[in-house]
Amino acid sequence: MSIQMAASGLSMNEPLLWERGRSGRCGVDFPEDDVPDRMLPDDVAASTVPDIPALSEIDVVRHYTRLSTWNFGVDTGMYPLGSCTMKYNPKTNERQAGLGGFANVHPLVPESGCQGVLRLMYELEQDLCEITGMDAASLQPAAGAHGELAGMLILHAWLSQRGETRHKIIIPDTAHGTNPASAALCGFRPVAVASGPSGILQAETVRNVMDEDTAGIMITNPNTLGLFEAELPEICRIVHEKGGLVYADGANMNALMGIVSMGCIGVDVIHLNLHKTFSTPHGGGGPGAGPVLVKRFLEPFLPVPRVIQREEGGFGLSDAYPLSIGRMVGFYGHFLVCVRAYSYIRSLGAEGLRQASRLAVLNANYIRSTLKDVYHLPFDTPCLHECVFSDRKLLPYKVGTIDVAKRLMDYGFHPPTIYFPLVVPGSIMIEPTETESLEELDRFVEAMRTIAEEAERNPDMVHAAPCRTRVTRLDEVEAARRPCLAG
Amino acid sequence: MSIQMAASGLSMNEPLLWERGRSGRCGVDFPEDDVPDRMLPDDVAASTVPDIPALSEIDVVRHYTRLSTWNFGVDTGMYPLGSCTMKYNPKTNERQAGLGGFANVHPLVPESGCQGVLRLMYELEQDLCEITGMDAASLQPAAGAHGELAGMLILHAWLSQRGETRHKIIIPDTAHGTNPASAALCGFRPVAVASGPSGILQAETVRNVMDEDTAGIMITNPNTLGLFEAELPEICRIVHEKGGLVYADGANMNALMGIVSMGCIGVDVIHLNLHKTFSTPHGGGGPGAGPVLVKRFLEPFLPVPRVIQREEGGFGLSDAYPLSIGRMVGFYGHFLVCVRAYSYIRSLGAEGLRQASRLAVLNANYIRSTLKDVYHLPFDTPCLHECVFSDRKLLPYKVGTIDVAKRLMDYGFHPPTIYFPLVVPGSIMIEPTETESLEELDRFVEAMRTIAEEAERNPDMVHAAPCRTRVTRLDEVEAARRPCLAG
Amino acid sequence: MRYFPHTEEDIRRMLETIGVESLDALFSGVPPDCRSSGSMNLPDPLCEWELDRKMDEMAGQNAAVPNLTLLLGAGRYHHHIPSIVPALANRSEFLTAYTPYQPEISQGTLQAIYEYQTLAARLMGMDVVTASHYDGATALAESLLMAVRKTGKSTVVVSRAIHPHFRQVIQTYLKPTGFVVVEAGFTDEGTTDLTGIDWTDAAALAVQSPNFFGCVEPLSRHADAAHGTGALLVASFTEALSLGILKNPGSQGADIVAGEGQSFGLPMGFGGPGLGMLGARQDLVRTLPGRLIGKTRDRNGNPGFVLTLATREQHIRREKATSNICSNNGHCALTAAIYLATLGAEGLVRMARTNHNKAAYLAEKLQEIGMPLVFSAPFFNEFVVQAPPRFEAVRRTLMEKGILAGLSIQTHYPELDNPYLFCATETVSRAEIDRFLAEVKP
Amino acid sequence: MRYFPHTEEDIRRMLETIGVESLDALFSGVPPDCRSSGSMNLPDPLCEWELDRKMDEMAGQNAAVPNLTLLLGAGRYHHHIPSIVPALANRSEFLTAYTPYQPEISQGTLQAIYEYQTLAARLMGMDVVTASHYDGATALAESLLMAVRKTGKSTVVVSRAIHPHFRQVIQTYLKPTGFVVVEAGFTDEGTTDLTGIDWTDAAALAVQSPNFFGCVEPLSRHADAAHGTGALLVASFTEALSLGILKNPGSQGADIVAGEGQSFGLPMGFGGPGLGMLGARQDLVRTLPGRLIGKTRDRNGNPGFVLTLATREQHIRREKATSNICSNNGHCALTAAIYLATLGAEGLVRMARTNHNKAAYLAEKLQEIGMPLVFSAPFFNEFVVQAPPRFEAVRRTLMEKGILAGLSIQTHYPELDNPYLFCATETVSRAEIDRFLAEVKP
Ligand SMILES: Cc1ncc(COP(=O)(O)O)c(C=O)c1O
Ligand SMILES: Cc1ncc(COP(=O)(O)O)c(C=O)c1O
Repeated sequence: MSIQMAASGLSMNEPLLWERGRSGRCGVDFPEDDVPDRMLPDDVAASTVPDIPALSEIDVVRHYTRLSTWNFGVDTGMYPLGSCTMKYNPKTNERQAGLGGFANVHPLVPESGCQGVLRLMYELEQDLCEITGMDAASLQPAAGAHGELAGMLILHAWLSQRGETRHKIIIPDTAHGTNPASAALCGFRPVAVASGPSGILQAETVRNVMDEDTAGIMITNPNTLGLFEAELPEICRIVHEKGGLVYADGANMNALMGIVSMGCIGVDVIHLNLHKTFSTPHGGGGPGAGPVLVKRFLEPFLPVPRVIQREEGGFGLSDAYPLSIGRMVGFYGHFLVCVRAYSYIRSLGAEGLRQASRLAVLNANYIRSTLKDVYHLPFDTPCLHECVFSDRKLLPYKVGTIDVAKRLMDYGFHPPTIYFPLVVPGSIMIEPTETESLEELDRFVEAMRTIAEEAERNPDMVHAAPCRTRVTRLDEVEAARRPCLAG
Repeated sequence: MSIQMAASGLSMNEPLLWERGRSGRCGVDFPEDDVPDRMLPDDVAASTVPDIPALSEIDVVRHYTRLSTWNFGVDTGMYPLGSCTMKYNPKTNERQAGLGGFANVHPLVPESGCQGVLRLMYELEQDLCEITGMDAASLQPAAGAHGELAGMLILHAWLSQRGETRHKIIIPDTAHGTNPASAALCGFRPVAVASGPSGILQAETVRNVMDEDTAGIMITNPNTLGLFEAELPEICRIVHEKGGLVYADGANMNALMGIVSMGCIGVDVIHLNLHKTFSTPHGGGGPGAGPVLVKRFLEPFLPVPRVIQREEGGFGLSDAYPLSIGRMVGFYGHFLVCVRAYSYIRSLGAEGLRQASRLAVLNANYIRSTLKDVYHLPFDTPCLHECVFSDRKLLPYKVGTIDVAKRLMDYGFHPPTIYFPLVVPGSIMIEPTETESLEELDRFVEAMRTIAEEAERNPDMVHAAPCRTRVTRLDEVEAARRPCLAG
Repeated sequence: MRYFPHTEEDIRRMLETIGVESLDALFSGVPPDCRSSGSMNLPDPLCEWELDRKMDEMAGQNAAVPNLTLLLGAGRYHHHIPSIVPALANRSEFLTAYTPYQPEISQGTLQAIYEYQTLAARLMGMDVVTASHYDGATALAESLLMAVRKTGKSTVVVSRAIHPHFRQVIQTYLKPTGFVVVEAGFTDEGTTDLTGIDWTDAAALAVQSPNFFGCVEPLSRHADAAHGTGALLVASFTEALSLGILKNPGSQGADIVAGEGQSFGLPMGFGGPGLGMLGARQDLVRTLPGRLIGKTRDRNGNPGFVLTLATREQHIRREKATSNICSNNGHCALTAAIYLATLGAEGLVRMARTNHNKAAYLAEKLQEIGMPLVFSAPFFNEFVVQAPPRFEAVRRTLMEKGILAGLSIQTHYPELDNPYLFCATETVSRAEIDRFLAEVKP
Repeated sequence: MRYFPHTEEDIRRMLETIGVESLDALFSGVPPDCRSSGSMNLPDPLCEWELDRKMDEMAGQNAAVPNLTLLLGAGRYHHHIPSIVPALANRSEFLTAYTPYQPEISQGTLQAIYEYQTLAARLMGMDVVTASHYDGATALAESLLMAVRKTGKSTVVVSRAIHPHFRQVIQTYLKPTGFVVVEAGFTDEGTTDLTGIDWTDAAALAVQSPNFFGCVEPLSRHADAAHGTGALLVASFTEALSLGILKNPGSQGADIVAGEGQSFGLPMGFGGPGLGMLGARQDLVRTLPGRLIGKTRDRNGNPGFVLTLATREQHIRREKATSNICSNNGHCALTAAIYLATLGAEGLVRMARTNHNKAAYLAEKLQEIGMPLVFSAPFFNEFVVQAPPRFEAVRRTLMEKGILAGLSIQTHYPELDNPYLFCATETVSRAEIDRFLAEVKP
């Protein structure tokens, strides 16, 4: 076996913040007061000082520097978390988002004072329309799930405007949990439908459930098995015929840029995850951005305010959309995330984005091809941006997906997404993205093959993993049983 | 023993850069050519492509991110490297030095285009004069040793101008190696003198060697034992009487800001280390900055060009100093390092700088007091910014300074300076600086005490240290015997 | 393209391994009628220095602090961000990680967010705070849904003194499911007026303090009123810094607190991303939307942290989840924690007090030149004055002089007389305020 | 003060442990007559946001790219710095470490600098390159001292086509010890003229290529001339990027190469810090000044890196050391390595060629409008033209239009007729060049 385990090295200890604090310290200095002191009345002023630990500047720096070293990011190594598109987050995007002329603009500055901001938003909307084949967009939704909610609200508003109330929505069993949850927020009852034997949804299945009480379908394309929903055009026809709309979860758009125009194949509403496809960093849990895009006939329903081009030139914000679903966030969405996505799109151009998709698919298929002899591949067809294995072949040795995941850490890799999608028991969902090199893929494949061997020959070693990390497996059951959520 | 060892955690492997490279990759994109291609003639153009590894952007990012995690910096933990003043390097300094209006200024821009730069340099010179009690300064020297060289050149030029040639210079045995080396570059032969029984140089000793062939004395104050050269005023008188000059190595100025005015006690020339006293980061080996400061009568000898205030207002650069030692660097010194030092001085002000010195001395004495029962303290007097122990008490167990140093790493500390100053065999030179907290000092003391116990009870464990780091002790002898200096 | 590591040779070898002819052949699963015909119509790609130039130019078209003197808040506040805050938050191990699903290699994020939850809970006087929400407005909207779920009632009483945008978001969230929003007016003091409110079926009363007018609400009284009818009190805020010196909402009886944390170290960024801070009393934990991080131990008994109580969440419960939220604003929560750690208790109090003093100074001086305060309740760093008719014209000219002062809130509150909402923070000096005053003095 | 972690209580406890009464009492070793009387006269301290404002203001008083179109080099070059370069170099583990005296916890710096040494050696055609020197000028001066030490001779021949500042630094270093500097002139082609040179006791011939005029020197010929007399050839450069397409100095016979590496990812920074790149043939290793990093193994046989050959250095050899240098410009070397890794072979060649093309275009166009090239030798990205008398006046007005073009080198070379040194790099677009040309066209 040529694959080398990661090394173990010095890892600094670090207590909880409040164990470090010491009254009398402060990490900020103040100028001399230049205005008189004015006390707040006793009935509103706190009588005690808030219980926030006091640290000097260097304490804060060391605390967070040390914590950071306990983390693994894309910059650390390959992060093939399926459905998350953990591609490289370009540093130049950070530079652009950090420009004072973007970061330090107040959202209520008069239009004349934010023309650059508005232009960027306007152009980004246009770009995203071009990439998806949709007609109009809003950058307001704050994440993917929020984009879904916006989409569902649009469906709801469109139905209302037609005087209709529908109660159901079709959602395939491969869908991300956010899909049914978003639908439910709008009062739609999800109707789960099973994908067919080849992992995609069959038009027939939809035909059987689509009716006049169904608002439409929420479908992820490519789906979470990494497969293209090849019957989508037909599905769209079926749904449309019954007066429903087609919502596409576009979180996996990284497979299809410049390859498939979602608008052309019948999708009415779609959201994108800028923090996946468009390279903005995930930040250990967000902020992302989940723009929602629609066909022309749904444009009146988009969230307000909208960015508009003024006839007299320049850009503006407008609330004048009476059919709008309303406002989704306090201001206009995660603008600074949008700056990063814009920076990414401008850096790649049309050909670059298309190539990103092609290489993402190449990488996923390479992994599929090189691992399928040792890991069970439930759907052995060419995949798009990700491939889904299962732990079936390891079960005889009592080694499961969780063990494979933990053992990968010892080899210096972030584990794939595990136990999702739910349709594959013990699924191992690998999305390498286009920014991984062949050598890195080969090392990953080698690690996966080694683990499969270890599972057979020395399962205890795999059960004991990870052994290189500063903590071993954590007791999640105990954490949930007796929640300790604050110190 | 309450002290906990550092943990061991995942440490990514990373090959040499050229083992990562793969022809066809490139981490930079180019625009379309907008001018015609013009070939260079064959006799000057290389016929082959340079042998530089080719990487994509993410490869470069991972390579250096991973390497960085193999390092220990002040942000990682306490770094009590004696004589190096490894205090906290404020992040705000980095912000200021990164401003486009400083970083992106060409050095040959006309005066009207660099007034901010020149003002900063001028004010910094003034500040440093105020801090040292000197009259004039040059920011040109690129590091401490370079400041020493500038100082020696000034001595040389001053003597020459008086028509004198002197061949010797007095240098105490506690001096940093750069002192004799700098003197030698100017043709001065160092005359080593021993410090007295209490660790400081006695005036008597100087009186005995100072003569008309001696250019003066180079003296570090506080010296490298962390002691104030209390007889310096008398020494200055002796040297001056014999027509010599007094050069002070001010690298340890962190002990004395606002406490002692070097100018007032008779020093003629001094250099400062901005990368020590004034908090600029050391960067794993520089760049630093070593401004040289002089009394008024030596001002004509300072390096050119000098920053001057123009009579008509504004600032300029002037070469009009015929007695100058000339130019020390390509342009005007490490300007961006000067920006950081300026930012530091402006943040602290007079009282802040004085407090920095007082707390630095407090910290060093705290360590001295709390360790002297277990480590041999050759000079048991109150110290200034640092204290020097030796391994004498450990030698019976065959444990030496090097072992203590390596074992400290396992406890999460950077080792102190070892085997310097040379006058103390097996010296352990600890300079905590003012930015370490009492808790951190206590932990360090605890680690040192633990190691002393380990030395007695389990010396093999100490000899085997470090055990937490990703590499163990490296073979320096082999490295020097068969040098491999390029891959 | 510098982001792609694939050499021609790599691609050839990989295709061979996979057993297809070309990159295009990889898309055999995409039916021909689904393929795009032409190529996308996007501007040509820019190399990095062209991009820098373009972005510099676009950024240069906006009026931004510090070139602008800002006397305006209304949901986004210009506070100084200590340089260590972004420097630490942007360490790539934090920035380029995903949600910490794999705790063994995510302890950095996990401990940091656990600490955030703790600090935020202390500040808000809550037992539990989530790992973050998108922003204050969505946090507030979701907390009303929480109240509805918890109480089984379907009306919410919402103060008109809540930020108008927040109220709009509440509408967006509540409308499709038919929950009723009853609006409560405000008194002459500038705080929520509950007289005459119909509390039938009321799940919650939502107020903001300091409210949109900058006035501090009498939360205890509101709590009594709400609790008396079986409704929960949901307290919101847009200016988190006020938590540094005001009595915390929990101590005054709030059941849920949902506000905006942008003031804690986040740039204004044209309004986003911000930080939705959402906390609740212990008994509401299992109805909270979004992620929670909890403390536990590893196999060796060492302490560590994990995402927990996932059974509330969409990836387990799907349509029965407490919310659809998945990615939140975790990095903003990390940033807020770093900010709070930097200030510490003393710094936070001093910072808050400085804000109040600057605003009080501005208010006094405006009063002197004929712009009286509209409301009499105590305020933190924002307040409403009645401006003379000619003020709008002056205000416009001030923009050219680099001053953005006050916001007309007339359209939102037609019953007031030319009302302007002002704000002053620690970053504005007395000299700047005086310069502004000199410009507007009649 | 936020940098001091000491509380009052801490100080009290520590003083007690030490056994002194007060902080001042710690200075008992300082005789009273050495104590400062008053306090230092320095401006009042600024809090961070005041400091930001002050520094913004001072920075704003300078003409900086990209607001300035720069057609000027002469030792500092405006090249694009990829955003990853500072982002990586400024990782605090790199930035806040000292010189890697303790290799077990400094492998990051050590491997990175070892890689720098390797890449630099390959580019310069040398066997060994030091871990860095202060800048090109001091590296050159020290390399002449090396030659003197190695050969035992005491004269150096220095080309007048070397950057005037570099020559001044050579003077500074060589004057006190009485080594003689003989200057060599230049030919009509613009390269060093060795005719008539007195080689008696010559330790080295120093030339720069591309030289100060931008012209590429015939290094092979110079090597033959020097070697023929027993002198070493020392080749310098100020524009490191030229190494991307020119024959490397080592392959042409240079014994020592000493130049400036600022072009490799370092900002111009008003001239510093830069990067002194200093390399030599294998047999000169032990006379090299400064730090060297070498490969070795740890006790488990794993590869690792250490500072090595320290017996050349001041901390071991003191006055007999090969130099007094201690701290060097290590972080700049790290930066250069990251820059080179980012470009790679192909990027470096393309970058160099783009520079040459831009400069060639500028030269051709200047020629067309009556500013002929002064020299005929091939140039890289700089060249000298003869300007009409009125040019200086035009050039001044251009500064107001945001263009800094050309440098008069008349004072350094009085024998030339109104000579201006121009430069163009990849960052300047044809449109910008054309705008400049339109301004100066007669
Ligand atoms: C397919 C799919 N849809 C939706 C989402 C939700 O996106 P977000 O986490 O940004 O809300 C995800 C995220 O994991 C996803 O993978
Ligand atoms: C006392 C003393 N003098 C001089 C120096 C040399 O300074 P630099 O390394 O900046 O050349 C040092 C550095 O270690 C020092 O400690």
